[in-house]
Parts: sequence; structure tokens; C-alpha cells
Amino acid sequence: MKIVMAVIKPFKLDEVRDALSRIGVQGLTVTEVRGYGRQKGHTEVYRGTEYAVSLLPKMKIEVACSSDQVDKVVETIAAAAKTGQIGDGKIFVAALDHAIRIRTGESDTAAL
Amino acid sequence: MKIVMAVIKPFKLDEVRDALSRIGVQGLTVTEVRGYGRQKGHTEVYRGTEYAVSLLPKMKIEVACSSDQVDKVVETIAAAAKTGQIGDGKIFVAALDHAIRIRTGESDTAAL
Amino acid sequence: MKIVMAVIKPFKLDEVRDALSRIGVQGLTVTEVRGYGRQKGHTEVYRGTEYAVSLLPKMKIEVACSSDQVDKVVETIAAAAKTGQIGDGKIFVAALDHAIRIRTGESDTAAL
Amino acid sequence: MRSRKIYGLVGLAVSLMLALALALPAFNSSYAQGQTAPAGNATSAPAPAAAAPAAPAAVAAPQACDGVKVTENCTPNSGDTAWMLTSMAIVLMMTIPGLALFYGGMVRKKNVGDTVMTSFAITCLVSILWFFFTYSIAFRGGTPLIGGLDRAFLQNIVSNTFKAGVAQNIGTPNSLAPTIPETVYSMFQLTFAIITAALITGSIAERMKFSAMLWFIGLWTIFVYSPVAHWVWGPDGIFNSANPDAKFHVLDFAGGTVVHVNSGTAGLMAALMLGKRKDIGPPHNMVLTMIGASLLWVGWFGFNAGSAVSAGMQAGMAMAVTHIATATAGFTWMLVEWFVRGKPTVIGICSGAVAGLVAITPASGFVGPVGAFCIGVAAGIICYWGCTGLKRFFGYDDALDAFGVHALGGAAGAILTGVFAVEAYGGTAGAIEGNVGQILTQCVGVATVFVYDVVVTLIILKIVDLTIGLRVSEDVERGGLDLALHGETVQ
Amino acid sequence: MRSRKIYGLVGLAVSLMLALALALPAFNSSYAQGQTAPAGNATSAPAPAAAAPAAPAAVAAPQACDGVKVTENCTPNSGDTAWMLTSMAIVLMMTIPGLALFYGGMVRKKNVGDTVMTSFAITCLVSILWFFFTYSIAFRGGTPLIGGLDRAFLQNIVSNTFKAGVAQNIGTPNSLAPTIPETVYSMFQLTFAIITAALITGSIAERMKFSAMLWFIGLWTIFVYSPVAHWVWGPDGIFNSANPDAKFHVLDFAGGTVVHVNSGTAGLMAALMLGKRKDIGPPHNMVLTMIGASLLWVGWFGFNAGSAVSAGMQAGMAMAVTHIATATAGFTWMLVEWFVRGKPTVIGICSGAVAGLVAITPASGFVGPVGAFCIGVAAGIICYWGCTGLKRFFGYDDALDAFGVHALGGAAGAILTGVFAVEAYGGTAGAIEGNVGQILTQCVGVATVFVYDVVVTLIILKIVDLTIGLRVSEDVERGGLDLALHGETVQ
Amino acid sequence: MRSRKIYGLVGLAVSLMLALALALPAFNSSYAQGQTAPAGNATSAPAPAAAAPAAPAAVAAPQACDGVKVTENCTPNSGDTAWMLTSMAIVLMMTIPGLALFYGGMVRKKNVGDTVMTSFAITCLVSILWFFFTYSIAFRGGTPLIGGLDRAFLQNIVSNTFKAGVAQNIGTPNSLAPTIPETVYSMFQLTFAIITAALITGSIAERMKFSAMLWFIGLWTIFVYSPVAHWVWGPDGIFNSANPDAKFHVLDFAGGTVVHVNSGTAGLMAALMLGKRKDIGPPHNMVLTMIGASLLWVGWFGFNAGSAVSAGMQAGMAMAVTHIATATAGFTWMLVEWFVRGKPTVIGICSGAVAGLVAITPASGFVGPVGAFCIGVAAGIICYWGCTGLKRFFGYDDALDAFGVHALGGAAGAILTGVFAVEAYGGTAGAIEGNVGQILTQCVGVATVFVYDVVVTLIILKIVDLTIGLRVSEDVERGGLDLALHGETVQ
Ligand SMILES: Nc1ncnc2c1ncn2[C@@H]1O[C@H](COP(=O)(O)OP(=O)(O)O)[C@@H](O)[C@H]1O
Ligand SMILES: Nc1ncnc2c1ncn2[C@@H]1O[C@H](COP(=O)(O)OP(=O)(O)O)[C@@H](O)[C@H]1O
Ligand SMILES: Nc1ncnc2c1ncn2[C@@H]1O[C@H](COP(=O)(O)OP(=O)(O)O)[C@@H](O)[C@H]1O
Repeated sequence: MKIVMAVIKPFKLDEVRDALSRIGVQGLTVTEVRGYGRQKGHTEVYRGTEYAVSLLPKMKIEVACSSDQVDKVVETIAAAAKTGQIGDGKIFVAALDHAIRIRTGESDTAAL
Repeated sequence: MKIVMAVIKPFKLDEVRDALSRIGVQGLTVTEVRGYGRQKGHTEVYRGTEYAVSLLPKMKIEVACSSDQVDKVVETIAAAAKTGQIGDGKIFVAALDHAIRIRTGESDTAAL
Repeated sequence: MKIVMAVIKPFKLDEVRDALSRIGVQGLTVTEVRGYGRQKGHTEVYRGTEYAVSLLPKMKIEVACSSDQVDKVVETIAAAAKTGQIGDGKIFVAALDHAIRIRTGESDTAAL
Repeated sequence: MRSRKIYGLVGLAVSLMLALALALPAFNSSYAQGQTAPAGNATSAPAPAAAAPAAPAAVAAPQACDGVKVTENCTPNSGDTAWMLTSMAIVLMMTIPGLALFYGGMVRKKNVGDTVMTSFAITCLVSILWFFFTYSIAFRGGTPLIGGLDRAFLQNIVSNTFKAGVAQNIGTPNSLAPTIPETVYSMFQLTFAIITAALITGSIAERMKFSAMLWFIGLWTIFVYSPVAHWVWGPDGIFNSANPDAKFHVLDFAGGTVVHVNSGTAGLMAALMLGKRKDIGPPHNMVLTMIGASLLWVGWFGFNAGSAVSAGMQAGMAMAVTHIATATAGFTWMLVEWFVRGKPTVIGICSGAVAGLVAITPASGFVGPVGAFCIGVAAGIICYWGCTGLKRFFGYDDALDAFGVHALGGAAGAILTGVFAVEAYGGTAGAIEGNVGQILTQCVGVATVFVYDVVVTLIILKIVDLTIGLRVSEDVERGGLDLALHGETVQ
Repeated sequence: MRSRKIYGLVGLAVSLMLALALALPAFNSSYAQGQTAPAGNATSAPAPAAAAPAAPAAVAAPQACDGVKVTENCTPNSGDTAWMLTSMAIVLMMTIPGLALFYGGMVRKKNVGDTVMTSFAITCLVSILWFFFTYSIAFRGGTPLIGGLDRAFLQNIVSNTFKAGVAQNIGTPNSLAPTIPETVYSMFQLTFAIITAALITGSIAERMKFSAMLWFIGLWTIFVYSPVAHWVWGPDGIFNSANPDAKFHVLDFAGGTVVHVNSGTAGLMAALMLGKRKDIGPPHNMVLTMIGASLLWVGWFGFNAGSAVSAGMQAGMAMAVTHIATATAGFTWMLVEWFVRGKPTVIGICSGAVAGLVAITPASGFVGPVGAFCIGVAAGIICYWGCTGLKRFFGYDDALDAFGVHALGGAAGAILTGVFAVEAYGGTAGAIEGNVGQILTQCVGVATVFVYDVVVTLIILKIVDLTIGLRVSEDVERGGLDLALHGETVQ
Repeated sequence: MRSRKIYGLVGLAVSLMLALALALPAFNSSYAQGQTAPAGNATSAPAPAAAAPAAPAAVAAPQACDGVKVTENCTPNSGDTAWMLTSMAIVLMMTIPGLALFYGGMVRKKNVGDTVMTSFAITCLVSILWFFFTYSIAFRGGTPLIGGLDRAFLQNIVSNTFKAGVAQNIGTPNSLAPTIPETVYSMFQLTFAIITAALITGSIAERMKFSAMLWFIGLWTIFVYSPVAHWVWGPDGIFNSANPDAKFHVLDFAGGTVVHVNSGTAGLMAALMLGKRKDIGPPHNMVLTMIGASLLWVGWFGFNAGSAVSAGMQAGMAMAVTHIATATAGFTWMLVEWFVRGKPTVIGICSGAVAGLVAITPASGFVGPVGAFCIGVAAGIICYWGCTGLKRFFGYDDALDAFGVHALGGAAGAILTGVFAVEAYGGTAGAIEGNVGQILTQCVGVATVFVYDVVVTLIILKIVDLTIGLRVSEDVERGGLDLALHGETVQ
């Protein structure tokens, strides 16, 4: 099993979720994060003083999936989240040892 | 070492934390997340228009622990977070290479 | 590739980010989290009633980096985030299978 | 549950329609007023009697309304009217947004919408009932226990006898407010009825059904507020200190008993019937509470100084004592909390200020600045104890302390009015000027209202519980009332 | 884009400077007023005519201003003045912070700063224009279609003929407000011009350029608001019911047509020109909306009862009917929503209350309490439909429903004024008293304003679109206007 | 540290108790007022002299209070009183919740509770001191430098000579406000003392101990505000333009010098003593700031038009010029910022509006509309520079710009009053009418207040620093004052 973590532009969230639904992903977890990268931040102003705000709002999506599904998931996210402009974000994939569904106690791929 | 990530119902947070304390888990990190899964979302209304809100508030708990503790931790969380109703959440387990306590520089299990 | 996850004191965020910049880390993702550990929490008061708040505000930093960079990254974070007082936080390191840059489709270390 | 909800809604709607039907005759008597009574007009209003409707310019100058005895068909005093129009507006501001925010800031974020909507919906509901008949039964003459229906649907509110009064700036005032239009007096008193009802909901926050709340508050306004207001303020009320035939001359300038003891007691009954909340937690936003407390303070000048129903010496003194008591009580609560708990809190100083406002309310037309200072100190200490020691001892879950602040503060203020009243200020001496008996009279007022309120409130709550149920399900409570009952959340 | 922005800014600044230059003569005529006209003074103001400027104490007591016919150089009625000073302040409070919050709570968090700043900046801009000349062209005599420039830069606003009037509490009032200083009347009417402009911006929320908004609103105030206000309220306006020479005697006590039909229609035009928002979502904070609705309610007593420009019977009745209609409409909307959608919402009851306020506005000096109740029920139902069925049917994106609530509510109120008007209250009978023709007159008023507004607003929008562009880029819209346009975010 | 805190608390409490003890004689003289002086009564108040206390109905109609010279034991003017009651309420609203929110929105979220509580606690504290004796030493006759103690504990505030005045609507006014009850005047002036003290705290935000703040503000109110207010407004004050014996006839209608130069300067001193904040960041919620600025604007009509202490021509003109200057300054600041920084900000336009309010304050009874426009433009530019260029140049950390906006704006307004004053409006000519010397007089006023304020404020700060310490620890500062000092957080 794998866990796919994607950091994307916030307004792409709905599109990505819909795309994942379409390929059969039934669950995911979303976190509001802030990102720092090549995309330059912005400045906030307060009475003539500028504050550089280098962290930009992003959304992190976490999807646990079976190892054979992982490529499909990554491709889907990449396609749906792409605008082609700097700051589109990253997708990271890591290995998962276990997954458990709390309600039923089912585990691993049955739990997803 | 392992890291246990659990997505649970928000109001179960205190119970889970207490249960983990009782089995000797001394530290954990909590994130407010929103989850999408089998549990259906809700609708918000604005002047007769309904907005489907499919993401539900959840809490993500991260606990780093030694490999021999991991089953205990998972069981404890599963027991404490269970209501038996859809949406109870998931527990994921992944491997950790290292852990470091910033204050002392201690590492791995000593750092937890 | 590795992913480094550090839980630090919120006011150390800027220092840590600057230090990482200096060693060439070009991107990172930040999440507001709450932590529970040795550092004792605080109490909030409401008309004479006290509520124990055991979860303290922390910042989680996630940095994906190549395996040879990882020690440097960990050291840098540890040095910059340290105050020497309880609650300074932890650094966790885990393996990453893949990394993809959504904008270009580049993958693995090229994507970071 | 769904069907119950529908019953409730249908009930509400039918009541409204019924009322509308009932209103039609009033509509007639209201637009036709005076047309059928030119004779009565001629006899009762000497000055403008000769007025030919077609020639308003030729009219003899109408009499100015007099502050001492009621003049029929007179011209209101513009200064008094200006102040009372203002008072009405700022007392309304006390409830919306004032009290809504004061309470809204103290609940958890998941319930803030329900909490603020409660105050807003009560404002609407009580206003409609007031227009229907509760103004009439509370503030018109009738019997010592309840008033008559001659102002149902505000009929003949300009004048019983004179046509075209509005256009010519002429009308007959309510005897309780002899220098201003009765419309203004009615609306001013309405804002009191609104806030009294809204105050109760501090006790029931975070767990009562919205529909049950509406039924409860509607019935309570009819069966508790209206008679109690009539007892103390009605022209022929049994406790009215200005009514020579009253059984007891209870001093209650602006509503310590009618508003605060009354609402706080009803709140306690509701908290007891509902039971404790499943989960509790600290206030989610004390900035909202601070805004609310501030607007309560600002609006309370309309409440207390407005209760002089004129803009003169009495209003001025009421403003001064109100301000002094409030500042003192806020500061006292803060100091007490600082000593006892080690920290001065925003919610604490705000609660103290409100406690001071509550306690000075019955006294504000009767005491002087030094009396106000003493009442302020007492309010700060007593209400702090009411929200902590007393509540802990009995173990009820009076969520936002309607009882601890309002019933306790109101009772303390009512009794201390009997102590600190100064004859030169309000016409009645208190214990400090030798009239010790006034303390007893004050206690009789408080106790009677308390007992009546307990009994009738419990009956109403029981009826509502048996028909539509008082409390939300545990799921709804845990998830928050905002989303479940109203489909809305604060981000 | 940057250069366009600079053009806009330069344009604004140049306008200001130009205006300043123009103001200089007014400055002279204002500090020197009366010095050049001692003779005119002597003939037109008998009482203080003998006043030697150097000996103010020896002056004969000046005449009190009279409510029926205008007196030159008289002393204002202090009660009426007190109420109008208060009214101005609370009507200003309706826009800032009232409307700013009402709207601000309904947008997404990323646009709340732009939304509230829109109301604030409009307050500043419209006030400056008012001072320059729009007060003069709207509320001074001239032609039936537009007023004159004799009060540009508020010159001679104390009196055309008498020196030192302020110090001696003497001045010549505007004939529309005979018992108060013209300064107060001008500022009171300014608050109407402000809120009318600010209401429009509900339709354009979350996607219009801030600079384009300023130009649009500035031009609209000059070319739409000022003439329309003159038609209905100007002393020689073609629709003014108090002007014997008027073409149609349209009843519009406090602005159903001038303010609400006018702003709602302009909003619809702007929404159509702008097109739909790229992404929509639920309101981010209904607590802000509740605060806003409450302050609108409180301030509206200044709006409606203040439109009596005196503190007497008419103000009192206006206050009562305003309150009854508002409470009824709020409750009605809530019940309708509860039936139709299953849940009563905070935004719903607040919208209903605002709909009630809107609908009673034109009627508030003409109908009685029962008429107000009927108007309230109608407003709740009609405006609910305007924000749901109607909007869905036509598919425009009237973001915060300026059209659905204000144009519809205003039109409904204007027409129902023709139904429920009672001669004894406002001097004109409505259909229910047999004068069915009044309904037609009301329709003429509404229709004329609608048509004029549609045409001129579209022209203005087109010009602004071609010069600086109406809409922000998609990136800015998605990321939020706060950060992109103002460099600020709410945390 | 804990023990220091206890000392502080004990100190506060002991002061309160002491004051209570001192208050007892006042209590006596207050409830017994007039009882001991029937003779004085008879001689000094002809009209009601014959009044038998037992027969109030038989009393000869009391004299109406006169606006030109003080009448003893007269009946207040109801219109003037109505406006002043209202003014007091809305000026209080300027501080709570107005200023609390204006400041609260500009700090970081972790300090918003402490910031808003600061304004609230100051409201309580200054009110208590006012009641004790600061009203008396500021606004009663005494010496040109400080007033007397004859109104300590507000004793004899109804009348020195007449019993039962409140009940009969009779009293002797303060000579500074001859047509309203002295209670109202005292409370009105109290709201000025409150906001002056609260304004200072803009400079010290986010780093001062709450206990130190209370001691500092308490002492400052006694030793700086009270004497300075007496100099400029006291009946025998050395700078009072209405006092024929005054050394300099400084024009300060509503407090440019007394309130704004005074508070801004004290703020700068406190900022210098405290040093810079450890970490700074952008404002957390400009919506709160917008609410605050709006309520300041609304309430400021009470401040400036209320300073006419009557509802007539002068109040009207003060309202008009206040509004014009404010709108102009807000818009000007916005345009300047837009040019210089490329973006118009919410905080910018709000700051500009406040700058305009500040600058027009001293001028509001003396200039006309065009002068107000010029002052508005100047205020927008000067205060923008005060918050940016000037502050950067000197490098002090005036957190929320009490100095940059209030001291600078107040000084600019005071001096420009000397330029634009028009004799016909306020009785004194300015430079533009040829009286160039007035500018100098104005500068003398500003400079004297500045120097006195610097010296005494520094002494007070030093004392507080040595006893309880001014600044919180670095940990507390980094973690936020809300949690550490008050045990509360905003969610
Ligand atoms: N090394 C990294 N580790 C973790 N997150 C990263 C890393 N690099 C980038 N990110 C995340 O990806 C987001 C987008 O990266 P950025 O460099 O701005 O643009 P792009 O993805 O187009 O290269 C960042 O805001 C950050 O949240
Ligand atoms: N494949 C997944 N990857 C990551 N998170 C998931 C996944 N599936 C479910 N979740 C998380 O678990 C929560 C509960 O899942 P849900 O399907 O609603 O109910 P249940 O856990 O009872 O099966 C979701 O809200 C989501 O946060
Ligand atoms: N076992 C753990 N798993 C995950 N997070 C942890 C764990 N232990 C500690 N943390 C995080 O590290 C933070 C600091 O830990 P704490 O024990 O308070 O101090 P210290 O890091 O100085 O030992 C905690 O607030 C929590 O967020």
C-alpha cells in the first residue's frame, strides 16, 4: 500500500477530488497548508510598511491506495491539478505498512 | 520506528488522547483536517441555494512510536475512536527512518 | 529520497525557513498543528471555571529532499529551531518512493 | 421528528394567519379612527376642536402635552420625543446585535449561529405578539393583574377621539408617558419585552431546539412577561409605586424585577428542565462578547435614562448613576477574579459591567451617585459568586449565567434600591434615609415575581417538551447546532 | 494594466484638485456670507433685523422656526434638531459598519476586505461629491428635473442674508425641513445618498475592480441618484407629492423608489454587465451579516422616522410601522424558508428583516400598524422569491441580491403604499380607503425610475468598461480580491 | 513576579476602599442636598422659591434654563438634553466597542483580547476616578491651572441650593453647559476623558503589562488629563477662549489639543520607554478595524456636534464640517497610499478617516465646510507621513500610531483652526480673515500641552517601571498576551 501526498493550488481542490472519484478513489483527507517554493509570495501592507508573506496557501491531499492503483492516482492528480504555471505543487509517494478502518476493524486494502 | 496516522471524528480527540496517555504514549501531534469518504457530507444553504459540502471536519493524530509499541498504539486508537458509525476514520502506519528531539539532540526511540 | 517532518515552536518558523534557504532547500510545506508532549499546556478561564488546554500550538514543516541532503536538512532544522527549553519539538525522517512536480511532470530529485 | 417539525411550523403559521384575520377589524378602526366620533372629539379636546379637516392651517394652536397630567389631543414635546425615539433605537441595539454577540462570543464556534439567531428571531416574534395584543394587556389600564385589549393591533394609538392627528402632530399620549406619542412609548416598551425574552436564552444555549425555543419564548411573553410588567408598571398594577391604589409600592425604575429577576428565573427553570450540556468548553471569541457588552452598556442609557420618558433632570441622573454603577461593577469583578484566579479576563470585566447594569436598573431613578457606586461594588461581588460558587454548589448548567447575573443582580439591585433610595431624587426614601420598610416592600416584589415565574415557566416548558420536545439529539449537540438546525457554519 | 491603474488614480486626483479650485469662490462666499447683503437681511428677517453685529446681546429674541411654513433667520427647534442629528448619525451607521458587515459576512473570506472597503470608500466619495454639488442639484429648487447650484460647496448654508447666524443660533432652514438647520438636513440626506450607492455593490461583489467601482459609483451618484432624488423629493420635483405643480403625486416617504428601486436596478445592470462569478460558495461568516442586519434595523429608525424631519407624531408612527413591518418580514421569510428548505437560517431571517425595512420605507409616513403588518408579510414572501425562484429563472448572478431584495422590495412597498395609505396618517388615501388611482401613480413612479436608471446606468458602465475595465482578472478573482487589490487578508 | 502582581492588586483594591471611605461624607451631602440651605435657595432661585416640598403641583412654573447666561434652579431644555444624552452614549460607543475594535483589528490575533480589554478596563477605571474627583478638578472653577473639589463624588450635582430638584425637573447647570443638567454634562465630559486615555494605548500595544497599564493610565488621568482639560475648557482655565481672563485664547472646540495632542504625545513617551516589540506582523483582522473606524466616525458626531452642548445651529455646522473633513481625509489617505504603494488598503482608508476626525476636532466649532475640506486634505497627507516617513526616520515603535495619527493630526488641526476660523461661525477670525496672530496662539496651546505632557508622562512611567515594571517578559510577548495575562484566546 502507498500513501500519496499532493500539495496543490487551493482552487484546484474540487477538480482533483472529482477526478479521483471518477477513477474509484473513495476516500481522501485534506489539510490546509502553506507552501514555500519557487512561486514568489506576496506582500501585505500596513500603513506604508510592507510585510513579505512568502508562504502561500495550498491544499494538501492525502490518499491511501493499493500499490497497483498508485500510478493511476498520481497521474489523475497531476492531470487535474495542472495549470502549467509556477506553484502548481508536488506529489509525493511513500510506502504504508498498514491501514485500518476504525469502524469495522478491516485492515489494509479492505480498509481503504 | 513507526509513525501512526489516524483520522478520527473531532469529538473523539480527548478520549483518544487519554487512552494513549494511559498506555504510556507521551507525545502526539494533532492537525485539523477535512475528510472525504463514505460518510456523506452535508449541505449549507444560502438564500434558497444549497451548497453541497462533501468534506467533513476530522482530526488527524500523528504518533511516532517504536516498532514494538505500534500494535498497542493502533489498537488503543481504534478502540477509543470507535463509535461504530460510518465516518469513524482510518489508521495508517508507515515506517520512520529517524526521530530527533530538537531540544536535546537525542535520536530515535530516545527521542519519542 | 526522504521526507523530513519537523514539529517546531511557531515563532521559530521564520528562522528555520531562512536557515533552510541558506543551505539550498528551495521548497517546503508548513501546517499549523497542535502538539501534546512533555511541555505542559495552559488553562483557559471562563467565569471562574478553568479549562485545561493540553494541546499547544506548533508548526509542522515538511521538506522532501534527496537522501544525501537529508542529514544536512535535519541538522539545519535542529540548530535553527532549538531554544533549549522543553517543547522545542521533534524531527522525523521517512523514506519517499517518488516525487513529481505537477507543473512539468519532472520526477524524483528533479522535482524538488 | 421531521413530522413534529412540520407540526410546529404549521402551528406557527396558523397562529400568524389567525392573528391576521383578527387584525382586520383593528385595521378598520385604525384607519377610520375618529371618523365616527366627531362629537367625542369636540368635547374632549377643546383646543383643536374647531379644526376643519380641510383647513389645517386655520387650526388654533394645539395644546402642548404636559408632563404632570395627561392632556388629550396635544402636541408632543419634541425634546422628550427625540430622546425616546433614540432610546427605543439604542435599546433595540442592546438585543440585536448587543446581546446576540455577548452570548454568541461565549458559546463554542459550532453554536454561534444558533445563539445569535435566537436573539434575532425573538426580536421578530415578540414584536409581532406586542403588535397583536401583549402591549395592550401589559401597558393599558384594566385590572390590577392584567390590562385591557383596547390597544390590540395598536388600534386608536394616535387618539381615541381625534382624526388626522398624525398629520397635525396631535395625539393623546399614554398616561405613563404624557409628553410623547403613544406609538413611541409602545415601541420603547417593546424593546424591554424583547430583551427580557432574549436574556433567558443564555441559560439554554447550545442544546435547545430552535422550534421549541420559539414556542417557549412566545408563550412566556404572553403568560409571564405581560402580566408581570402590568403588575409593576401598568397604570393600575398592584405593585406600581405610582398607583395610589397599589397593594405594594415596589420601586422598579427600569426593570430590575420585571426584566432581570423575571428572565433569570425563567432561564434557571429552563436550564434545569433541559439538563447539562454533553460537552463544554471555553468561549470561542471574547472579542464578540466585548462588542456585545459594550453595546449593552451604550444602549442601557436608553433603558434606564429612557425610563424617565423625558429628557430632563431625571434622565440625566439615571444616566449618571447607571454609568457609575456599571464601571464600578466591571472593575470590581475584574479585581475579584484577579485575586481569586490570578488573572483578569475579558469575559470577566464584561460580565461585571453587565452585572452592574442589571443591578442599577431598578435603582436608576431613585438613588444618587454614591448609592450607585455602592450598588456597583455589590453587583460585582454578588454576581461573580452567582456564576461560580453558587452555580458549582447546586450543579445546574446555566450555560451563560442568565440566573447568576440577571436574577441575582436584579434581586440585589431591587433590594438595594430599598436601601439607597433618596427622596429628593425619586420621591421615595430608602432605608438609609430611615424608611426601612421599603426593603421589605422590595423583597415582596422580588419574591412574588420569582414564585409566579417559577410556576408558570415550568408549566410552559412541560407543555413544549411533551409536544415538540425541548432538546436536540446528542449527535446534533456534538456536531453543533449551526450546521444541523440552520445549515450554516462560521468559517 | 499598471498604467491603466495610474490613469485612474490620476483622474481621481485631478478631479479632486479641480474641485478644490472650484471650491475657492465658495469658500469666500461662505465665510463672508451676509456681509454683502445687510439690506436683504433687513427686509426678509423682521425679528433680528435690528441686530447690530457688534452687539449680539442686545438682539431682540429671534423667531422660533415654524414647522408649517418656512421662517427666514429663525432659531431651530432643539428637539427636532436633536432627533435629526441623531438620525444622521445612525443612518451613517447603517452603511458603515452596518451594510459593510451585512455584505461582508455573505462573501467568501478572501473577499471580505474588498467588500467592506467598498462601503467605506463609497461613504467618503459620495460625501465629497455631495459637498461639491450633488446636494445642491438634488435638494435645492431649480427645475422639476434637476435642482440649482446655489448650495455648491454648501455655500450660504446658514443663511443667504444674515451674518453670524451660527453664533446666535439663527439661520434659514431648507423649505423641506423648516425647523432644523440646513446643515443638518443636508448631512441627513447625504447619508441616504451614501447608502443608496453602497447598496448597489451587493450585486457586483467578488469580481469588480475597485477602481472601476469608484468611477461607476461616482458617476452614478451624479447622473442617476441626484436627479431621481430631485424628482421625488426636490421642492419642485415632478413626482413630489408635496409639490402642487408636480406631474404625479408619488408617495415615497423615505425612499422606496429613490433609494431601493434605484439601487437594486443599478445593481442588476452591473451584475449583467459583469457576468457571473467564476466560483461561488457559501457565506463565510453569518455573524457579521447578523451584526449588519441589526445595525441596519436600528439605523433605519433614523431613515424612516428621521424622514419626518421632526420629533413628533409622524416620527412616532413611522417608527412603529417600520418596526412592525421589519419584524413581520423577518419572521415570514424564516417561516417560508423553513417550509420550503426545511431549515431556518440566520442569513434568511436577516434578509427578511432587511426586506421588511425596504418595503416599509416608502410607506412609513402613510400607513398604520395593520398596513405595516401586511406589507411585512408581503415583503417576506416576495423578496424570498426574488432571491430564489426569480434569480434562478433568469440566471443572472446578483451576488448579494441587491435586486432581489431592494428593487423588488422597494417596488412592492411603493405599490402597497398606494394600497394601504391612510389619509389620517399621511394626508393621502390609498386604495383601501377608496383612492384606487394612487396605485397607478405609484406604478408610474417606480416605472419611470426603473427605465431611467436602466438606461443611464448601462451607459455609465459601458464607459467605465471601455476606459479602465470593469472586472478583475480570473487569477485575482480566484485568489481573492483582498490580497490582490488591497494587500491585506483576514486571519 | 507573582508577588509584584499581588502588590499591584492590593494597591488597586486599597485605593478603591479608601475612595469608598472618602465617599461617605459626599453621600450624605448628596442625599441631603439643599436640606440645610433653604435660605440660600430662597434668595438665589426666584421662580421656584415658594415651592412647598409637600405640594409640588402648586409650584410656580420653574424658569427655563437659558443658553446665554446661567440660570439657577431652572428646567433644562429638553431638546438640548436629548441631544447631549445621545451624545454621551455615542461618544462612549467610540471607545467601547469602537476604539477597542479599531486597535484590536490591527494587532496580531494572539494579543487581540488584551488590546480590547485595555479599552474596556480604562473605561471602568477612568469613570471611577471621574466620579471620585477628576471631574471636579477638571471642570469646576478653582484656579486657572486646576479646578476645585466641590463636585468630588458628584456631590450637589443637582443644585447646591434646592431640594427635590430631580423630581421636579429643576437643577442648576454647570456654567459650561447652561441648558442641560450638570449630570449629563459631567457624563458627557467623562467620555472624553475615557477615550483620551484609551487612545494612548495604541502606542503600547502588544508588550505592556496589563497591571502597569492600569496604574499608568490612572495616574496620567489625574496628573495630565485633568489639569490640561482645565486649562483649555475649565471656566477659569488659562487657555480657555471663552474666559476673558485667560492668558491665551486658544481655540479648541472639541479637544484637538486636550484629547489628541495630549494622548498622542503620552503614547510616544510610552513607546519610547517600552522599546520595540520583539516580533511584528501584519494586522490580523481589518474587518474589526473597519467596524472600529466606522463607530468612531458615527460617535464623533457626539464628540464634535455634542461639544456645542445644545442642539442648534452650532451643532449642525459642527456635524457638517466633521463629516466633510473625515470623508476627505479618508479618501486622501487612500489616494496617497495608492500612488505611493500601488494599493488602496482597508486600514489606510480607515486611518485616514480617523486622521480627519482628529484634525477637525479642534476646528469643528470655528470653521466652515470649505475650511473643513482643506483640513481633511491636510490631515490625510500629514498623518500618512506621520505613520510612515516620520516613524521610519526616528525608528520608534509606535505600534498603532497614536502619535502619528493623534498627536500629529491634533496639532495640525489645532494650527489650521487658527488659519480657517471664520468669525461668523465661531466668534473668532482666523488667518484667512486677517487674524494671523491666532495661529501663534494655537501653537502656544499645542506646545505647552506637549511639553507638560512629555515631562509628567515620563515621570509617571518611570515610577510605574520601578515599582511594578512596564513590560511583559519575552516569553509572554512571543506567546501572546491573551493567554499569558488573561487566560483566554480567540478561536
Ligand atoms: N522540497 C519540498 N518539500 C515539500 N514541499 C515542497 C517542496 N518543494 C515545493 N513544495 C511545495 O510545493 C509548492 C509549489 O512549489 P513551487 O516551487 O512554488 O512551484 P512548482 O511546484 O511549480 O515548482 C510549494 O508551495 C510547497 O508547498
Ligand atoms: N483512501 C483514503 N486515504 C486517506 N484518507 C481516507 C481514505 N479513506 C478515508 N479516509 C479518511 O477517513 C475518513 C472516514 O472515512 P469514511 O469512508 O467516511 O468512513 P469509514 O472510516 O467509516 O469507512 C474520511 O473522512 C477521510 O478523512
Ligand atoms: N511521539 C510523538 N509523536 C508525534 N509527535 C510528537 C511526539 N512526541 C512529541 N511530539 C510533538 O513534539 C512536540 C514537543 O514535544 P514535548 O514533549 O512537549 O517537548 P520536547 O520536544 O522538548 O521533548 C509536541 O508538542 C508534539 O507536537
